[in-house]
Amino acid sequence: MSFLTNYFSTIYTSVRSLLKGMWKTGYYFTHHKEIITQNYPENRDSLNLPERFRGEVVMTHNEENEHRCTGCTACELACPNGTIKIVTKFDITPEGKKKKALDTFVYHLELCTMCNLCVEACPTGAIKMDQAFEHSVYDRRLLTKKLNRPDSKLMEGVE
Amino acid sequence: MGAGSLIVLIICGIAFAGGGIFLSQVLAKTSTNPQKGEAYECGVPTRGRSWIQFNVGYYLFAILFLIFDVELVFLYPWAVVVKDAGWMAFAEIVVFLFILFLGFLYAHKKGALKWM
Amino acid sequence: MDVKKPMDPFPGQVHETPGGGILTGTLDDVINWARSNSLWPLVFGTSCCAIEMMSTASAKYDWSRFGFEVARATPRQADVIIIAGTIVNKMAPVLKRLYDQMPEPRYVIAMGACATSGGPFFYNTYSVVKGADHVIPVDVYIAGCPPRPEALLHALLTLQVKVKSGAPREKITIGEISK
Amino acid sequence: MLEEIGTTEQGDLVINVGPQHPSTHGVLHLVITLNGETIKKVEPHLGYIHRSIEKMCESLTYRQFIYSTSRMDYLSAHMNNHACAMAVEQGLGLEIPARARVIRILMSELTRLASHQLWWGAMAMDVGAITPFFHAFREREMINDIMEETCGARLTMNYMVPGGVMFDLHPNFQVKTKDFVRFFRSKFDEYDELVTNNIIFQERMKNVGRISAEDAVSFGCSGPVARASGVSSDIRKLAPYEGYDQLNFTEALETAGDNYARYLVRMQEMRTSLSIIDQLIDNIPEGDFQAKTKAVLKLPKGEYYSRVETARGDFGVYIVSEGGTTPYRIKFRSPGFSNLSALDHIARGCKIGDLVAIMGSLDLVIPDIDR
Amino acid sequence: MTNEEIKAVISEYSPEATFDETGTWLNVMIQATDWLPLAEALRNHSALDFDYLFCLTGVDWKTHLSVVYHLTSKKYGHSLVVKAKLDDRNDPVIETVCGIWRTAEFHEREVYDLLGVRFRNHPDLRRLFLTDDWKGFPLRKDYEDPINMIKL
Amino acid sequence: MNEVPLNHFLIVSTALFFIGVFGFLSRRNLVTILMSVELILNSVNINFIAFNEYLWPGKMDGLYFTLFIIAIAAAEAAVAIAIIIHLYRHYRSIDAEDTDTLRF
Amino acid sequence: MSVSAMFFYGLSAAVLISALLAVTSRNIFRSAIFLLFSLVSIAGIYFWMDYQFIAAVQTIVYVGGIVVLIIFSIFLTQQAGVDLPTPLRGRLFFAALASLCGFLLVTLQLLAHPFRKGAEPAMSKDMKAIGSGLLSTVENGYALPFELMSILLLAAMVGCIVIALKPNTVTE
Amino acid sequence: MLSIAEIANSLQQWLMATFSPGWATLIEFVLVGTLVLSFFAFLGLVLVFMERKVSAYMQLRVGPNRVGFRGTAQTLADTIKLVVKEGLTPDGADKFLFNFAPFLVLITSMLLMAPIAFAKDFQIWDINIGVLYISAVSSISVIGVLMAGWSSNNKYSLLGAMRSGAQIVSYELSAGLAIMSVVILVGSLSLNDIIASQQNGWWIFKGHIPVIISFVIYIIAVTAETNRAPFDLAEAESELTAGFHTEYSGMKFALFFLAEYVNIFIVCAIGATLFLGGWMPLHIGSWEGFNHIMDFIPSSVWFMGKTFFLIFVIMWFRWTFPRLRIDQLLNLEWKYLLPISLFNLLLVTFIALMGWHF
Ligand code: SF4
Ligand code: SF4
Ligand code: SF4
Repeated sequence: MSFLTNYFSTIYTSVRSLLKGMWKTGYYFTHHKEIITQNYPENRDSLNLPERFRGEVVMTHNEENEHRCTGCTACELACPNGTIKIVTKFDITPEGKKKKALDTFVYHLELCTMCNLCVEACPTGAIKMDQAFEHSVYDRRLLTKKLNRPDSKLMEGVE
Repeated sequence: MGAGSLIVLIICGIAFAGGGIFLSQVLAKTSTNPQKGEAYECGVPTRGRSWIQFNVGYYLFAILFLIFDVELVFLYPWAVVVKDAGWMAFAEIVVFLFILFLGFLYAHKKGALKWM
Repeated sequence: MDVKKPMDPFPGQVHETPGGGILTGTLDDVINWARSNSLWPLVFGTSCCAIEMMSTASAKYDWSRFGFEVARATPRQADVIIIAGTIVNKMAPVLKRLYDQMPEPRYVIAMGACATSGGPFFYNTYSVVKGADHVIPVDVYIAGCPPRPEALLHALLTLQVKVKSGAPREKITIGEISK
Repeated sequence: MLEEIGTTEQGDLVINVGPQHPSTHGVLHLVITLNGETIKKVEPHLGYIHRSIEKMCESLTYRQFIYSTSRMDYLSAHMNNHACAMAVEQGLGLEIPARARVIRILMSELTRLASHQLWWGAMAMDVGAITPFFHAFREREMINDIMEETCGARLTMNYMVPGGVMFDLHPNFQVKTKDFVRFFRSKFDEYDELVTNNIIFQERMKNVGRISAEDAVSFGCSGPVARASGVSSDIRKLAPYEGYDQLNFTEALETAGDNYARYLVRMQEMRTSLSIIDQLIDNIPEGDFQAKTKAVLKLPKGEYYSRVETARGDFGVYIVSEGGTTPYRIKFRSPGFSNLSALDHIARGCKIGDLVAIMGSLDLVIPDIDR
Repeated sequence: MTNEEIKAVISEYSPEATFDETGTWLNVMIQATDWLPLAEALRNHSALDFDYLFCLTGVDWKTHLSVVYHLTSKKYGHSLVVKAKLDDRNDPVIETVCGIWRTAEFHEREVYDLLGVRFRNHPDLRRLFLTDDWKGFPLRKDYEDPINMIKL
Repeated sequence: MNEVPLNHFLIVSTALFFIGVFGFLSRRNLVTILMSVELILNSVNINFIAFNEYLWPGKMDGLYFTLFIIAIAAAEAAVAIAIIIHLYRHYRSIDAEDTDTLRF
Repeated sequence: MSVSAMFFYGLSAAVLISALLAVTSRNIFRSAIFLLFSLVSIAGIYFWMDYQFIAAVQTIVYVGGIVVLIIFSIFLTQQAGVDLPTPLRGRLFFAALASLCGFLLVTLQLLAHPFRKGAEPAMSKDMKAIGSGLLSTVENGYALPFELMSILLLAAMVGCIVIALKPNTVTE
Repeated sequence: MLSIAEIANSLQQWLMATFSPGWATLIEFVLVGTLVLSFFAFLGLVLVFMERKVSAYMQLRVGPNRVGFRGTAQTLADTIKLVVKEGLTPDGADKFLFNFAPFLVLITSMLLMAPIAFAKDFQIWDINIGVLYISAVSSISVIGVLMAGWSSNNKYSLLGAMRSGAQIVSYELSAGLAIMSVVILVGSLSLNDIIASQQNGWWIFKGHIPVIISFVIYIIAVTAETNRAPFDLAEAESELTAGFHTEYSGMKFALFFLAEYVNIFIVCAIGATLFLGGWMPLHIGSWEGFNHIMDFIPSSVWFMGKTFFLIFVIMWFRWTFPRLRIDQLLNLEWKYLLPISLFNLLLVTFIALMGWHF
């Protein structure tokens, strides 16, 4: 007899456990307020990413098209995987002296791991992380960027 | 409609599948490369042949199924008339099922229903 | 049909049936519309980016809204490989094989720095493929390590634009985009 | 590759599972020998994601190499970084501020939760239930949001640096974490109803994939895999670091050693992590979040080994320094590697379906194994 | 068991062993040839009972190689680091410990793969991570691979 | 149905019967032999049904016989397959030639 | 010829052709599939003759049961992708000759023999009639064979289990 | 009230009046054919879409919502895509069987449409052995699966096919026994008779607990027979990648996919017919007013409503439960379902003979 009771109690408990699971999914099926989906392309304008989110490295420029990068290559050295290439040139200062200055800040977005080490290393705060994340392109050469804007200059007073 | 509908349905099936496949043959672009025709096995070449003997643990189930299937076939005519035929039919089927159930118990006892 | 720059206008908005719901477009338009809206990805993730790919599938980002959720485990039924993660030299033949075994038309998305260029493992490693496009042709690249789920969605939408345009992979070159 | 014969014996079937397979959680390649549906042998083939991180780290400075470790066990990215930071601090003899310690613990426990949630979903998916996966990700996304606010990334944070953490906590952190803990607690029942108590799930898990305590030790298993066999192996208890010894928590132990025990251990660990967070979240000390360090770090000649308990077990960093700015040799002891080595032992005699469940319950992260 | 006691026991089995106590754990330096008997002793000696090999790795010291074993005892909780020195860089050989700690099988394959240390009597010594036809041992200091490896 | 004479049924069934015989004689593989036997049984069934329909339409004995033959055929097939599998395990072959030393 | 008769000849052709393919195909799996076609076509003939019950039984037992079982046994015992060895030429010849001769002989006999068509009115063959005939214990009832059937099935089941399970206890 | 049956009848009369009988029949056949084909295709689209939406809502998502109006064109896009996708045949495959298998599977599910009563007096063919016909034809589809799995020359396919073979044949037994319990109560195999017998109440209400047990067993068995989760071992994605149709692509895969969903529809339709009264409206004893209101709802709506409810239940299973292992699956059948349904059969007979049902 114990065999039979066993048999039926197994059936009972199994069916119960299964029904409980179905109850749960049934609950979610009928309660649409539990849905947590965000509509990405529509919510693009209202999408608020946390300000610390690291999407890419950018160089800040002010209205006069000036940046703060002195071309010291500290960021290039700090970067673990050679994402940054600083090309320097020699500017003639008003005093007529030659001075090393930034020519091109080459940034390989396709290599960057968003580790923030370059930003930490920069002594002048010339670069920062930006929240842009829509980097999809058809050709990866487009991901190599030049961060300093054309004709931009070093900001006054930044050493 | 009568039995002719079966023919219609069969033709429909052939037309549907054939038409679809034909359409796809016409419209789909194709490409060939040496690896394309090989069997897919998680992205690595298959080892050995795929058509090999295969130790099917299930053939006993298939045998048992066959026997129960025959039993089922005999049950259908019985089921249709049992309501009219009364207790006699009931008794007959009880005997019938009982004998089969013996076999079932035997299979169970012998472990034939266990996985091999 | 001219190829739009992926960013503007945003690719996600073009979603009407061709011809405003009535199938008046040419056959090609219909086909491209169907293809672009039914990109079934192959379940292919090698490392960290695969987790973000899962997040994209998950409820919060839900790529099923675009019809991408039918992730197939076999390349025979998939339309797009999302290379989510690093490709190393040992894996490269496998990837090639998977790509080869896919039926036409097939698309490839390189997700993350690793698949795009080798990323974090570009220098001083002896076993990493420096970009999946050395192995198979890639349609869309996403930068990021890992890219956000939204970024992956963006990439898929970008791919949709491309598929809709009907232009073959070779045609969309750097020159045509910048034009 | 050697052209092997498909059948070793009559009726044996040699079949590849992976490298591209939905249930290998990455690119593990298993060559399994089947007799019917019963597994006779499992032979793992590794290296499909071997990225030579150890070699690479030899040319990275002590600040730089940490980031690459978040790419190994990406589900325990914080803990990996933590171990590396600790090894470097050990070499420098650095004392880190109390606030940084607490932040590190909090972050580690949150990561553990996120990792276990993902495992839970993936585990259920492996045995065929798909819905739990999405439910798990709901909670996981909350953690990701918290992480993102403070660390700036969702998965590979690179938040731990030698001397502390990179940023201070975000002002919202406490509120959000408390919200999350409350929410998650209320969902535990749901987890039980959907998966734990489900009879099919239990049948699939119980008495499958058993590993005895001796074998677990001999195979070097750690983390939940070892603990499910009754082997105490929680580094947080055995060799407490960062002040885990001042916290009040118990190590989750089971004795059955089967899939279900591993499952229960992880479920228990989630509760433990929640209680640890509870204990700390209101008592975050004020102060610096980072100790003062030199711009260029140089470790004195010697060898340093630090261990942490990641979501998968005992993670170790072994640094050999010759006194330069880069490590001379670095070795990451990954928990998954040892756990994987037991797979063949565990899986023999099981069905294919069991193999999938076993792999799910071992919770392998292949890049962590291959490095 | 204190370090002193462990030292005493070890010295019994391999008298040439030298010790180093600067790190967290006791370090034992031995020659590769002495390793197998010592390993057996470490595992089986009732007072030592090092049953848990949690890390096995190798280091290339340019002049020689060494294999490093991190051991701990689940019972007593003490740990030990054993460093076996392999003098011949061209053909480094050491006895396997697969039979003692089963986890060693994979770890030794890894060390073989990356550093080229041959483990004698290993049941299945093949490349683990790299392809079978890979040339060289990448974790050696003199490893060069101009094709795959881009130097920064 | 009445346009088809009974003879045509019988010819079809005869042809089927001898196709079965042909298979039975020419094949050496036990499984194919079994298949041939099934064909033979089926040809008999056709006959039964045809006779029932044409010669004794007022009775159903042909139908019942067919029913029982099918059932017996199934039982026979089940046992035959069991034997074949057993033989295969013994001899690693199911060639009728190899297994004529049938011992059990 | 009416449409209806055409169906019969079409089905008969299908039966014979697929049967012939089944016994001559060298790929054993294909053999099984052709056997399936043949059996289904026979079921079609029954259907056409309005013996629906028998047609259904034929499909259920043969297609759902026997063919599946045969396919299983093929998987189990055969290098299924390998073609069977060609039968010996002589053997083939003799088999063909014997069956052809037999066929001709019987056909000639058949054509010569006059069959008298039964005169009684046709009986309805619906399920009720079949069922009551099967269960009736009076004359012309099939109750006894019906019960015997269960014993036969029991015997077959026991036999199969005994035979098929034997190696488990002896060797392997 | 305009019912489908009337339309069909008047159409037939018109045809008969306008054309000669032969042509009329032919045109009728063509019409039925087109109707069936479009219904078939439409069913596939709707069911796939339904599945995606059901799964989405259970998983806290919204599901497809951007293609067409609220995503309704999503499955259309998928279908067109599949049609224009390359359908390749592996080199090693047995080409004839590989290409034939989808046909077989599709034709079987087509044939199964014949006896289903979609609405009052609207049925392709009222076969008098209806139920038996269903079991007979559906047993052919297993051959299609075995054929597909074997001919692909792929180990996963082979394993999947074997599994599905064992599974389908096993569960056919309990499905048959569950069906039989209703047959016993009705005393006929014809689906029309079965529906007619439920005039004053559905069997699931009239038949006491044994019929409810039969119903549950039927649902479980057909879930297994159609290879649906939690019994989807034949295509267990996390184990065998895609099971028996691993090598199929493009249109051929689409046909399998379609056949799967149509089969679900059919078994649910049968289930609704047997246990829930088919197109019979819900009638409660002597509540005349209530019954009258119920009669007002068209019979096709009743039928579709019941069928889709059952389909929803089967989908509900899929998105809730983990998958069984193959031995557990067979255990469930042979240790639980089969003995219970045998015993249940006797119970039903007993009830029927005692006249205890209503
Ligand atoms: S974020 Fe990291 S990887 Fe990117 S440029 Fe800066 S340092 Fe380099
Ligand atoms: S960005 Fe900063 S660190 Fe880099 S070169 Fe310019 S100033 Fe130096
Ligand atoms: S790009 Fe970054 S996140 Fe993605 S796989 Fe590579 S290392 Fe991992």
